[in-house]
Formats: sequence, structure tokens, C-alpha cells
Amino acid sequence: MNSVILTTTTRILLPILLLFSVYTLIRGHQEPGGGFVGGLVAGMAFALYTISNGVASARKIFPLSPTTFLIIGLTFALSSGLLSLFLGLPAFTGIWGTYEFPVIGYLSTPLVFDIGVYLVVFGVSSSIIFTLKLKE
Amino acid sequence: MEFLLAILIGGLFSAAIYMILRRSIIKLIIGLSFLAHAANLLIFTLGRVIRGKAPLIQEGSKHITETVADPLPQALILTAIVIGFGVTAFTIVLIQQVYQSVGVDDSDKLKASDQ
Amino acid sequence: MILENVILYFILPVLSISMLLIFIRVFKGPRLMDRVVALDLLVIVGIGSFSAYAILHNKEVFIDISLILALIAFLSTVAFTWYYVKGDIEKDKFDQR
Amino acid sequence: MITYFVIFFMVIGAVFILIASIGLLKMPDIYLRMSASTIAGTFGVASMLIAAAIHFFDLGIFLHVIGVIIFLILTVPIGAHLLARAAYIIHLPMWDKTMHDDLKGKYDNEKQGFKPLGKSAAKPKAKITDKQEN
Amino acid sequence: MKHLLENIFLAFIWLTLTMKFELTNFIFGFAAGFVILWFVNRKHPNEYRYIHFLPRLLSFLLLFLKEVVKGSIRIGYDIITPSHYMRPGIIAVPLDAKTDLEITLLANSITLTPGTTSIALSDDRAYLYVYNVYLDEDVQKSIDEIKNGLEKKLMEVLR
Amino acid sequence: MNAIVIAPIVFPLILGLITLTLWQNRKMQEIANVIGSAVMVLISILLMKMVLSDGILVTQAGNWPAPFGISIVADTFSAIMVVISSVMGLAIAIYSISSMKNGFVLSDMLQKRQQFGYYPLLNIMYMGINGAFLTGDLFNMYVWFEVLLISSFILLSLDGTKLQIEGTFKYVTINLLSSAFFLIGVGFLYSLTGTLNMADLAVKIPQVENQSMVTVISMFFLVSFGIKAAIFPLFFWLPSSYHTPPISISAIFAGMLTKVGVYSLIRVFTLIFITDVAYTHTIILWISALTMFVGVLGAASQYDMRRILSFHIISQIGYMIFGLALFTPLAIAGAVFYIMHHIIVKANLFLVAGLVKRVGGSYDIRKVGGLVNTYPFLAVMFLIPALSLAGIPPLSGFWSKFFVVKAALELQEYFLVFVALLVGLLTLYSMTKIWNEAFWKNNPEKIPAKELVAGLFSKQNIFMTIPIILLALITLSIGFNPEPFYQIADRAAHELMNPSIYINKVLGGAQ
Amino acid sequence: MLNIIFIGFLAAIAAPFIHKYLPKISGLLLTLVPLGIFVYLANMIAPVSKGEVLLLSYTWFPSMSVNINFVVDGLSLTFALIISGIGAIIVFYASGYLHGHKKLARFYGYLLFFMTSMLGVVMSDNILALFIFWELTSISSYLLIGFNHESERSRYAALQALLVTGGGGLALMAGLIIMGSVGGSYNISELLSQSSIIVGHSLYLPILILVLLGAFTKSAQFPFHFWLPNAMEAPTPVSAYLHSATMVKAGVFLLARLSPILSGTDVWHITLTVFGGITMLMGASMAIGQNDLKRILAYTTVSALGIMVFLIGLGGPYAITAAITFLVVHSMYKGGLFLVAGAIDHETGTRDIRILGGLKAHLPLIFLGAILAAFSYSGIPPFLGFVAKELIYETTAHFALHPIILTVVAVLTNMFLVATAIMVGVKPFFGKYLETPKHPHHAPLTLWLGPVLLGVLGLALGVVPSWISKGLISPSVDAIAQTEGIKLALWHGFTPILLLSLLTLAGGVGLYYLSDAIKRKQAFFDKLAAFGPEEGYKALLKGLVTFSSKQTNFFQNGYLRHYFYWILTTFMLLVLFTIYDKELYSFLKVDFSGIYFYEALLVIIMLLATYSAIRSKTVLSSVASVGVVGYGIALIFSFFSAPDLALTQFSIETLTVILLVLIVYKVPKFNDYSPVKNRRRDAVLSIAAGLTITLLVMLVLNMPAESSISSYFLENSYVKAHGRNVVNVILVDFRGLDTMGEITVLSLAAIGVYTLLRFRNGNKKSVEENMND
Ligand code: NA
Ligand code: NA
Repeated sequence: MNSVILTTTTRILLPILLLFSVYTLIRGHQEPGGGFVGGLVAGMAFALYTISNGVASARKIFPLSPTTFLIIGLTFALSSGLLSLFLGLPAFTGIWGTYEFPVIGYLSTPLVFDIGVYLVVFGVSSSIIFTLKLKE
Repeated sequence: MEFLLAILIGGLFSAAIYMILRRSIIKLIIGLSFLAHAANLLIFTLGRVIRGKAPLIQEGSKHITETVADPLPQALILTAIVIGFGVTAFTIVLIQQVYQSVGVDDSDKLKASDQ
Repeated sequence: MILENVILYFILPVLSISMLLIFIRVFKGPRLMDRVVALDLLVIVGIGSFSAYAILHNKEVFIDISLILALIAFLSTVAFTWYYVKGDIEKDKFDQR
Repeated sequence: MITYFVIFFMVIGAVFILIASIGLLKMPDIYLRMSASTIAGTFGVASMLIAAAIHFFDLGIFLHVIGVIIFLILTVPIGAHLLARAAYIIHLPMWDKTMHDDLKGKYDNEKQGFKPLGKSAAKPKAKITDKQEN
Repeated sequence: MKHLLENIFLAFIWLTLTMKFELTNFIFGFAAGFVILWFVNRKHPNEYRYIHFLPRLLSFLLLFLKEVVKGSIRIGYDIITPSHYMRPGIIAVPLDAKTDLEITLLANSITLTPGTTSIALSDDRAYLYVYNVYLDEDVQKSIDEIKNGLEKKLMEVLR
Repeated sequence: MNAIVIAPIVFPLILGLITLTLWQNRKMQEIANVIGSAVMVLISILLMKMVLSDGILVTQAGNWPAPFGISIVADTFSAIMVVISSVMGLAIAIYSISSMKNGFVLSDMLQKRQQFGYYPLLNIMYMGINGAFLTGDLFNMYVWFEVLLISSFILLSLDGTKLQIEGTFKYVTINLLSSAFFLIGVGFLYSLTGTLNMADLAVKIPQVENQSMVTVISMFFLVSFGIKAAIFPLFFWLPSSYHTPPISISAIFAGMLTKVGVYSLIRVFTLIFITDVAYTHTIILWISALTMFVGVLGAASQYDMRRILSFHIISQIGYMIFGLALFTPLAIAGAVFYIMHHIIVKANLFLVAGLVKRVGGSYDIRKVGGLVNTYPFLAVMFLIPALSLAGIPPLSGFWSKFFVVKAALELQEYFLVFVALLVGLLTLYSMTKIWNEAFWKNNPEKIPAKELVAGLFSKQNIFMTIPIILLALITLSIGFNPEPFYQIADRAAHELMNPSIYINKVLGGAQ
Repeated sequence: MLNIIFIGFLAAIAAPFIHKYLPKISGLLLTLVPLGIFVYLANMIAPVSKGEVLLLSYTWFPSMSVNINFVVDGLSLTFALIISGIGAIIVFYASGYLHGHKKLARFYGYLLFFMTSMLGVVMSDNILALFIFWELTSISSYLLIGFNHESERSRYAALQALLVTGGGGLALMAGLIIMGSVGGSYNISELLSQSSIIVGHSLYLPILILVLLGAFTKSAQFPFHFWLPNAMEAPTPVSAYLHSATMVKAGVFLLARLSPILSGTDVWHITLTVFGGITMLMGASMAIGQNDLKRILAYTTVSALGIMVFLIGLGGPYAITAAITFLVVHSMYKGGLFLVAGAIDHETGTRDIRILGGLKAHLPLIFLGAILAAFSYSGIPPFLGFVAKELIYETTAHFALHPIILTVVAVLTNMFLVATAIMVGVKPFFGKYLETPKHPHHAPLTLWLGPVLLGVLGLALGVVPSWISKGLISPSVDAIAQTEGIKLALWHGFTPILLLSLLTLAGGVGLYYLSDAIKRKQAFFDKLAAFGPEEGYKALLKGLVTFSSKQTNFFQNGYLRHYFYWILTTFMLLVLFTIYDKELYSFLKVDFSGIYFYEALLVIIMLLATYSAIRSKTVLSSVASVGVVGYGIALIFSFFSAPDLALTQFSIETLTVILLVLIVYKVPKFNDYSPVKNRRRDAVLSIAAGLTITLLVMLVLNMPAESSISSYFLENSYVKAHGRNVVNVILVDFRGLDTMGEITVLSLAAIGVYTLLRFRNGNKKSVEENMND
């Protein structure tokens, strides 16, 4: 869209929104939010950027294809679920670290799982947007 | 308030079914999305609604002692919403393909696969 | 207590009436653009209601919901105008829809 | 005391939002309706958010509210701008009492851009009547 | 910009020192930080911009706020009374603003003000077309109002 | 133990991810898929062995005690389903190698399909199918349903031909309706009982004060699962869509997908909704009769092999539901046995149809002919599943029919037995119609089929032939050695008819 | 015993390969299989004639008591000897008859497969095993009738035979299962002692009807007889073997086998006698109207089967002895005559008796076989046929009820049969030689050996009937009637029965000379046939296809809304009926309390939006309404303590609306397609549905809330899962598996969108051309 006003604003907004999405993801375990909402916000930010600035410009910022995000996300989620099997516990049993990091809290498989969810949701929404935009 | 929500669910359900029975493809899809809304709202309402008591454990306490909204239906609905989104996204693209193949917004033209 | 009453019996009803009015515009159109503008405003009113809600229930969660709402409103507008302008040749006919 | 501040800002916000909604219903053309709705987007919502900020009076929430306000400040005008621009591009009719139009004929269909004021433009398109649908 | 961050940093240090994570305390810390920064940098003209930036920003914000309130009341009045006083039209405002950021901020400020909406930027970026609900009899006067008002103040903040 | 129970769900996803990563590399996907499917067969057989030796296996996902977390439960019934689904998976994996490669003789378009997610979708669909079989949680079942549905949507529409798009559209919309009913039903049940775990539901439902409400809610499940199982009069999506995709997909759909609906019907109507059997199961009984009848009649006027077979699916679903409705141990065992038999046989018939199309040039039996002379081995490979489907003894289909009919006779449901037997005869009619047309009559095209393609065991066709032989051998072994298969079905029926076994295993006496 | 079955099936499978690798001697080699079995069985005559009954059991499917239990008694041995003996002859004959035929290999396979199945039928003691073999004979018969499958008539006849006998088979299955459960066993040897219980049981009549349906269809009794003449499309060896000597007798065998269990009631006797009587008379009279050798023989076979059923129906030692004797002799002469017919056809190229004549000189050995068979057939002493006919008359004449009617029917039938015997066995050989499509040469050994052997055997056994009487017929009668069998004798002295025999011969010759006149009335017969059962079969089949296509056009008519209409109506009916049946509505209570103004307004707005979505004429305005509803729901979520849901719903609704706008903006305008009537109908349905759901929701809400598993989550979310946001903890921990499935769905959706848009647009045309036909 040939609007300088729009493109300029979206460039400013993108990092803010991505930061916000990560924030939503991380605090999700304690406050409303989580991987879904975070991923959706990131996806929307990405959609906004792609629609305003075009696919080529978006590709520059996200070197990985959306499908890669998706695969990585699924792998994260799945392996976080399967880790407990190696400890003889049922699948998807939460395993918690002992050291509490600031902001993030304990490192844990549910966190990894949530990150997986985030990546998948982000990958999916951006993939759909990409596909649709490329069709233009 | 539950009464109103029950009415709303019924209304959505009615509208959904009426639209599902239309020949217009897009109305059919809208009807299905209303149906999904009705289902979500139904689960939500049946989980007993309560105002301003989100199932969040206050900082400092370990449990929730007061009456709060039932978290499980919320989790279920969230799952259903997200799944619904995936399916809807696919369906919407599918409609577009249907239009490419029949050219009009009329499900009565989709008879080839039954002949 | 007074704050609660003001919100419950003044602020929220006023906002609801606003929503109703806006919705009449959505319903009336006459053009698509009118509807979009109305929906945009609807979201804005939603943000307002959430501030009221945040105060009413003393939950800052609703402020976050507002933020997402704002993002949504923006995104919808961008997407909409993008495609609205794009259908160049047919745009007049298109607008009739 | 703080409560009254909160109530004040809330009421101001709500009233202006109501006014904007009435304006949306009442104004004769799309541009004027948009202009009316801007009140809600800025004055109305900002007042209400400020009320919330005052109510909580907590650093985290204050930053939150500031964040939302900044976000609104960044996005609301862009939305309005884009809509107005689109409305103009597709020749949505203006109120018949519109005084002045510097933009007339400045839109270039091919390049999808707006010519500057000085350069004379191609002939403006035929007038479009605001035919009501329904 | 560096100094703004510095200022905020100082405010946070203040917060940690006092161990009172409250809004008022932050504002106090910020103000104190500002004074300290002014004090430290007052002999270095190159580093002096930030110290001017804040008052200029405040001045711009005040003008902007005034415009917003004025526009809101004006349109609001128009809406709640039965008859229309509007005199709408589109004017071309010649721009001094050059960079993307400048143009964007200006256009957004204009749009945020009830009663005016920036519709389009000319391709050569020399004109901003603005929709104005209450045009003056003399169109030029309306143009000047924007140029000498919002644009001027904004340029002072940004440059 | 924990790993083996959940492996049938997790492993296909891993395989799906591997094939997804190999997105553009068709060859590698093929290899990975065949090896993976073989491993899956081993996993499922191991699961079956453990279930047979140790009884019902339960793992509580997340190590949260039932009924709070999600229980994954392998009883004999679900283990049977998992084994069959993995066998089907292997058969299709092999079949896909050639059906994809030189896809349909003249076109290489289908090669592309593999670069557009055929294998990942197939594997993830298995994840959904196995999930639906193994889950002990009603909402979790909904999730698995959605997984298998959306993958089936895409598989169905993968080539995007006009017919496929139309078929997919009907399939998708009707299934969405079904999902909504399912969800609403789950919502009601949760509200009434406060739980989602099926074992826990079985405990809580009899305690619900208003039992009539439970019966009403069971109707939601009947309709929802009924749509998925394609019972009368909810089956319409099936004949509209099953004949449109390439045959390997049709086969897996015909074999497995409708059985997921049947499985769920059997599961909930033996575990959860058993408080008003006289009402609910009588309704199911009459539905089953109509399903049998309408389905088989639908086939009589068709000439496309895939459509004939599709209509027969409906009819045979009727038989399985019939078994459920009779609700005696023998009838349930019969239904389970019927499912085992039908998945293998129906999928095989579709695969044979694919070969008929390849060597005969068409699915339309009027356009094909003389195959008994040109491809006698194919004729045998057709006759085995076809006669089995028609219930000719001692093939597997005969036993299936026998159990159900015997159970019905014991309950003195004579009219329904009449319908069932009549339907059997009409099935025989349909199968001989295909045989008469495609195999016996002279080739109407006068083009010697051999010029089109080489023999069944040529390099070109061997991968299509192997799975057909494999499945035919299974059919024969069920038919000629029914005892062990019946033992397993009977064991499954025993568990289904005595829900307390299931309940105790899942809740672990914690109730 | 089991090894016989095993060897038989193995030989059937191996036959095509044997023929493929040893084409010259395959016929001989394969003849050894039935011959070997015959010899093996013949060794059992001695013990059986002493009254021994061998029972052998092989466990197969114990859970269902379906076991391969064999019984070797007179009856089964007699049948088994016929099957294997004639089987050997047929295989040998076929090697000549079908010499050089390209499908001969397959033919051997089918034939041996049939033979083994048939042996299984007659030897089984377990009725379910019997049934399984029974069905296998139907299948092999189908394959054999359709052997010349290039011809449409063959395929038609094969299908007809299969459907008729298959249908009967299904009835039989039901009958046997009921009988088994009533009698408490599936073994005939055990059921024998339960006879009185079964006969006295209320289910006796259904059992009988079902079993008779099986037997009558298989043995071509009226009104199911029509498939047999059509089955003559099969190659002649098949007709000789299956459709005269063996398979069609399976029904007779079954009746004989079960008669100790089921007989003894009026309904048994009357049904069998009446249907047998009708069949025998009808078959014989219709035979005379035919010109095709094989069709004549087919109708006489129908008649002969009628006679056997008739006799079993009459019951008693005389009748049973007559039946068994007739069965044996019929197998020999009818098998022989079929082989003769085949040989004539093979040598001359025609089977039309009108153009056959004077073949005596050209085919002397065939003539020998023919004339021997015809004599036995006509009941001329000293052939075995005479013995059988005497026995029949003896039975009817001495029967307690209506002896005269019975005898008249028997005599009349036999007169017709004598006439046809002349038509088939005499007429083609005598008189002037008529030119035929092919000039007959001397028939090879393979073709003449069979008929001659059978003819000579008929003569020999007639002369010395005690050979067969003691060894086979008496034990058979023992097995059926459980009384001492009647000793067979050629000569009974000058009795009225002998007079009847002479009368029969004279009448037969007379009828033969009248046969041309009868044939001239053919048109009349044809008209009569139009009302016959075969026309009924045709009409039924046609009706089936018509009904099927009508039904499919009705149900599966391609209109998606129609499908939805059915589904939704079904749903509504089920739910409403249940509500009505259980009187659920009586629990309804309405509670208006606790409604906030703004919430009510929101609900009203949402309802308006839904209405607007229904009414709107443009796509995007309905999309806008969808948005309103979606956001409204998000608002409800946020009002009622579900912030996570609200966040998600808002985001997803936006993405959905954007997708809708992006994709469907080129959608054409809505049209109001449906007529007002339909819209009203749909409105009624949908409003009813909505009200029902509202009612149900209200009902459930009125019920006391159960304690739910959620309390566990609230209790343990922070303590055990370290999260304060319980909803999120449920999503990623308590129910992480759900979420795993959910993100999988999402990923698939992305793949789906990608595939639909990218794959399709790449290659639209070519795929379509190749995929759809
Ligand atoms: Na006014
Ligand atoms: Na403005």
C-alpha cells in the first residue's frame, strides 16, 4: 500500500507487538495469556507487516519459512511431552527445573510446550497470510 | 443471566440451522460458524457463569478459596475455538476453490460428485 | 461503592447504548465503508468498556484485552482498506455489496 | 478523592463515546461520520484509560495504560487515514454542502498515487450519486 | 534519545534505591533524574538537546490536547444539536516535514484531532491533503492554522 | 508400559514430522513412510500382545491421576482397532509407492501430490485415528476427531479437481455439523456430571438425578457419531465424496474412517449411555435396519466401482450398528468381528478397484471387461474380498454376518434378521455385478489391456499388488481360522459388556 | 475323511497349474482324484452295510460349535459315491469335450472345487459346516454356469442361479441356526434325539419354512425351478454333473438328512408332497415342449427332483426306498443322457432335436450309451429305472391318503418322462440322417466311455439290484427313516403296479407322437410363462434397479441442503421425541433474575446481528454480522470471568474475518433461491431447534451443579503445576494432550490452505482429465 504513513507506523509497531507477544507468552502461566494468544498476536503483527510492506519485505525479516516455524513448534511441543517417558513417567508429565529465573520462572517442560504452541500458532497464521498474499 | 444466555444460544442455534439450509454456500459456512459459536457458548453457560471471578490464583496464595469461574470449560472452549479456527481457515479457502469450479454462490450447482 | 454504581448504572449502560447506535449504523450501511467505520468504532467502544470493567472488577487483565482489541481494530482496518482499494476496476460495483 | 477523579474521567469518556456514536448515526456522509467517530477514538477512550490508570495508581498498570494509549495513538489515526483515503479513492460521495476540494482529480488510477497540488490533473470522474442500497 | 533512556534508567535506580515500586515514586525519580541530567549536561551544548526536548514536547502535547478538546467539543455540539454547522472540505497543506517519521507523526496528529483527517500524501511528499470539517471562509487560513500550529510545534520537538 | 500405550498416537506424529521435513523429497518420504509404517505395525502388535496378556492398559497423560488428566486406555477393542489401522497403514504405504508414481497411467500429476503433504497428512490422520481409539477422555476424543477430520479434508481435496472440491465441500460441511453436535453433547455431559473421563462418566451418569436428560444427550452423540459412521439417514456425505480422491485415499477412508464413527458409537453406547438401553438401543436397532437396507439398495443402480463400494460401506455399517443395538455379548463380539473383517476387505476392494482402473482403464464397470482372461490373478484377488463382503462362507464376511444374525435370532428379532439376510443377498448381487461386468464380459473398448500396462508383478504394478495380496491373505486367514479372531473379539465384547473392568482399570480404584 | 476334503481342494487349486505344465495328461491325472476318492469311499460300503455309522470330528471353530464333523452312513456314502464316481467320469469326459479349450485349466479347478464342496455337504454332520459347503457349491455352480462368460446369456443364467440358490441359502442359514439353538446342538447326530423337542417347539414352523426355502431353491422346486433350465448355458459336463446328478440333489439330500428331525408333521408331509407333486408334473410336461436336448433334460431333471421331494414328503420306508433308488438311478441315466447330449453337440454342432436324426451309424457308441440310459429312464425292465418306478407306484398306490390322486400324478409324470426319453435317447439316432452344422465323426473315447459306463451300470444294477440294495440303499433308508429298508427286486410278479408300468410306457409313446402338436401350442406355454416365477424374478430384479435408482435420486440427489435437511430433521425428531417421551419439559423453570442492562443489550445486539446475517443480501455485510457475533461472544467471555478466552476469541475472530474478507470478496451477490414455502419450512425447523436447545440448557441449569473435577485443578494448579493461571495450566499441563492435538490441527490447516491454493492452481486441467471418468 503506497502509504508512507502506514508503512512507517507498521515498522515502528512490529517490534513492539512482537515484544508484547513474547510477554504474553511468558507470563501466560501466571496471568491471562500464554502460547495461543502470544502466537496469535505475533501472527497478527506479522500479518500487519506483510499486508503493509509486502511479502518480499516480510521475507527479509523472517528468514525461516513459516512451515519451519510450524515444524519446530510441533517438535518442541512433542519432545517436551515425550521427555518424561525417558524418566519412566507417563508422557506429557511436567518436569521442572530447580532454579527460578527472573521473569521466566522455573524452566520446565510445560514452558517448552507453551513455546511450541506459540511457534505453531505463529507459523500457522503467518503461513496462511503468506499463502494468500503470494496468490495475489 | 443464564436465561438470557440460553436464549442467545437458542437464537444462534436457530440462525445456524436456518442458514445451513440455504442454498448460498457462504451462508452455509456462516451458519456453521454460528453453530460453533452456539456450541462454545453452550459449554460456557453450562459451566455456570459468574462475573469478575477469573480462575487466577492470587499472588501470595496457593489455592483459590473463593468461588471462581470453572476453568475447565474455559480450557475446553479455548481448544475448540482454536481448532475451529483451523478448520474455518481451511473451509474458507475451500469455498474459494468451489467458486472457481462453479462460479456462483449456489450449493445446488455442486451436484457433479453425486451423479 | 459509588464508583461501582456509577459504572454499573451509568457508564456501562451509556456504552451499551452507544454500541446499539453503532450497530444500527452497521445494520443500515448503506455502504460497506460505513459498516467498517462503524465496526471500527465498535471496537473503540469495546476498549472503553474494558477500562470500565478493569475498574469495576479491579482486574488489570482487561487492559491487556484492550490492547489486543486495539491491535485487532487496526489490523482489520488495514486489511480491509488494502483489499478495498485493490479491486480497482470493479470497486464501484464492489461497493454495492 | 481519587474516586471522583476516576468518575469524572469515566463520565467524560462515556459521554463523548455516546456523542461519537450519535454522530456516526447522524452525520450525512462517510467523511463526516469518520470525523465524528474520531472523538471516541481519542478523547473518549483516552479519558477512560486515564481513569483506569488513576484508579489503579500502580506503576505496572500505569505503564500498561500508557502502552495502550500509545498504541492507540499510533494506530487509530492510521486507521482513520486509511479509511478516508480508501473512501476518496473509490469516489464515495461527499456531502452536498462540502465547500472545497483540493484533491479533486489528483488520484492517479494507474500509479495508485496522488498527484501534488501544482500539477493539473486529468479530468475528474463523473459524479457518482449516493445511491442507497438495501 | 540517549538521554531519555538515561533519564528512565536513573528513575529506575531511584526506584531500586528506595525500594518503593510505586508510580509516584517513579515520577519523582524521573523528575529528579531530569534535574540531574540538566545539571550535568548544562555546559555541553551538543548534549543539550534532550533538556530542551522535554519542554518542547510538553508544549506540543499541550497544544495537541487543546486541539483535541476543542475539536471534540465542537463536533460534539454539532452532533447533539439538531442543525448542522459543518463546512467540510479538503485542503492541501504544503509540508515542511521531510522524513518518513516526521510526516507520519504530523499526519497522525492531524488525524487524531477531531475535525481534521489527513487523507493523502502527494507523491512528491510536498503536500498533505487534509479533510477539515470546519473550514474557514478563507481556506488559506485553515491551512495556516495547521502549518503554524501542529506542524511547527512538532518540528520543534523533532529537530 | 507408559510408552507403548501412547506410542500409536505419538509415533505417527513423529513420522508425520519426519515426512514433513522431507517435504520436497518424494523418494525419501516413500522410504521413511514404508519403514515407519512397518514399525507402527510392530508397535501395535506389541500393544495387542500386552493387552492380551495383562488386560486393559492405562497410562495417565501428564501423570495426573484419573479422572483429572487425560487417560489413554488400551482395552482389547481399541487394541484391535489400532492393530488394524496400522496394518492398513502399511498396506497403503506400499500401495502409495506405485499409485503415486505413475499415477493413473497417463499422468504424472500425482507425483506432485507427494510434494504437497500426502505422507505427512496420512500419518497425522493415523495419529488422529489412533488417538480416537485409545483415548479415555471424551473431549480428547473430540480433539482426535478433529485431527483426523482435517487431515482427511485435505487428503480428499489434494488434487483439487472439480469433483474432489465438490465432494470435499459436502464432506467438510456435514462433518462440521457433526463436530458441533459432539461438542454440545460433551458440554451437556460435563454440566451434568462434572467430568470428562469416560470411565468416570460411566460412574457418574447413573447418579444423575434426571436420567431422561441423559437419554436426550445420548441423542446428540448418536447423531454426531452417526454422521461420522454414515448411518441412515445421516450418510449422505459418504457417497458424495468417497469416490473422488485417488484410490489409495478412498481405500483408507472407506476402511478406517467410518469405523472411527462406529467405534465411538460402540464405545459410548456400551460404556456411558447404558442406563436406558430399552430406549436408546431400540432406536439404534431400527436405524441399523434402515442403514443396511438403504445402503445396499443405493449400490444397485451404480456403475462406478468406487460408488458401488461406497454405498456398500453404509450397508455394512448397518450390520455393525445392528450388533451394537442387539447388545448381547455375542452381538457385540459380532460387531467387533465385523469391523475387523470389514476394514480389511473394504479397503482391499478399493485397492483392487485401483488396479482395475489401472489395467482396465476405468472405474466404470461398463467400460471395462474381460479381466478374468487378461488378469486372472487379479480376478482371484477380487473374488476373495468380494465374496467375503457378500458373506460367502467360510470367508471372513460370513462369520461376521453369522454372529450378528445368530445374536439377532437369539433375541427373536426376526424381521431384522430378514432384512440383514436380504441385504446379504443384495450385496452378493452387487459383487457379482462388478464381476460380471468388469471380469466376465468382453472388453467393450477392444483395446487389449496389456498394451496399456504390464502385468501385476511387473516393476510398475508390483507395489499395488503386494498390499492386495497381503490383505487377501488376512481375509483368508480370518475366514479359515476364525477361532483366534473370534476369541479376541469375544474378549473385547466381554470387556465392553462389563464396563466395571474398564472403569476399575482406568480409575484404579480411586473412585 | 478330512484328507478327502483337503486333497480335493488342493487338487482344485493345483489343477490349473497341472494343466498348464502337463496339458496332455492333465485330464487323466485329474480323473484319478475323484476316482481315488471313489475307491477310498467304496471300501466303506462293507462296514456301512453292516449298519455301522462312522462319526469323525475335527475341531475348527469351537467357540461357535462349528466343527468339521463327518458322518459316514448309508445316505452320505451313497451320495458321496455318486459324487466321486460321476465326478471321475465327468472330469475324464471334460478332458475330451473341452479339448484344447483355452480355459480348460480353470474348468478343472472349478469342477474339482465343486466336487469337494459337494462331498463336504453330504458328509457333514455339523449343520453349519454343511451350510458352508452348501454355499461353496452355489459359488462353484455360479462360476461353472458362467464358464462361457463372453455370452450374456451365460452371465445372466449364472447370476440367476446364484441369486436363487444364494437367497435360499441365507434362509437355510437362519433356519439351521434356529434349529441349532432350539435343539441345543449343531450336530445332526445329536439333534436326532431332539426331534420331538424341535417339532414341538413354537419355532418349528419358521425352522421348517426356512430349511425348505433352502432345499427348494437348491433343488429347483416350484416356484424356484426356473433357474435350472437357464443353467444349461453351462458346458455340458457341468450340466451333467451339477445340474442333474449332484448339486441339485443337495436339496433332496438335505430333506432326507433332516427328515428324521423335522418330519412327522402334517405341514412337512403336505408341503413336500404338494410342492414335489407340482414340480414333478410341471417339469415333465414342460420338458416335452422343448427342442433343445439340454433344456429337455433340464426340465425332466426338475421333474425328477420333484419326484424325490414328493417321495420324501410321503415318507415311510417304501417312499424313502423309492426316493433313494430313484435318486441313484436318475443320477446314472440323467448324467449319461447329458453326456450324450454333450457328445452330440460336440460332434454335430447342434442340440436341436428337430434337425437331429440318424446318428446311430455315425456315433454308434454314443448311441449305445443313449439307448441304455433311455431304457432305464423309461422304466423298461430289466433296467434299474424299472425297479425305481415300480417302487414309486408301490408307494403311491398304498399310501393312506388320496392314493388315487397320488398315483395318477405319478403315472402322468412318468408318461411325460417316457416321451422325453424317446425324444432324447431315441429320436436323434433313428430315422433319416439330417445334415448338421458339423459333420459327426466317430466320437473319441473320452466322450463315449462315460455314457456307456453309466448305461451298463444301470442295466447291471437292474438285473442284480441286491448289489446296491444291501450295500447302499438299505443303510440309506436306515439313516433316514430309521426303519428296515425295503429289499429291492426286479420282479414282483404280475401286480397292478406292473400294469401301471406298462400303461406308463404306452402313454409315453403316445405322448411322444403328440409332442409335435404340443409344441405347436408353444405360444400358449410362452404366455403362461409370462406369469411364471421367472418373470417374477425378472420383475423383481428390474424393480430393484429401478427402485435403487429412484431411491438414490431421492436420498443422494446431490443437493447439499437436502442432506442437511435430513440430518437436522432426524436430529430434531430424535431429540424432540425423547423429550416428549420422557416428559422432560415438565422440569422447566425460568429465572429472570440477575440480568444486567448492558449484558441484556449485548445479547440483543448479538441476536440482531444474527438476524442481520440471515437477512443480508451482501456477502460482506453478513461477514460484518459474523464479526459482531464473534466479538459479542468475546465480550461475554470477558464479562463472565474468562479473560483468556476473551483474548483468544478476539484474536481469532479477527483473523477469521480478515480471512473471509481476503478470500470471499469476489463472491457474487446472494440470491434468494428458495421459494417462500421452503423458507417457512426451514424457519419452523430452525426455530424449533433453537427452542429445544434453549429448553435443554435451561433444564440442565436448573439441575444442581455437580462437583466437578475442576476443584482438583484449582487446588493443584499452583502447588503441583506451578502456575497461577489455571486455564493455561490446564491447557499446557493437565490436558496437554488436547493441546498437542489442537496445534496439530492448526498445522494441518496451514498445510491445507497451502495445498489447496498452490497445488491446484499449478495443474488444474490435466489432472482433471485423468482423474474423472
Ligand atoms: Na448540530
Ligand atoms: Na480527526
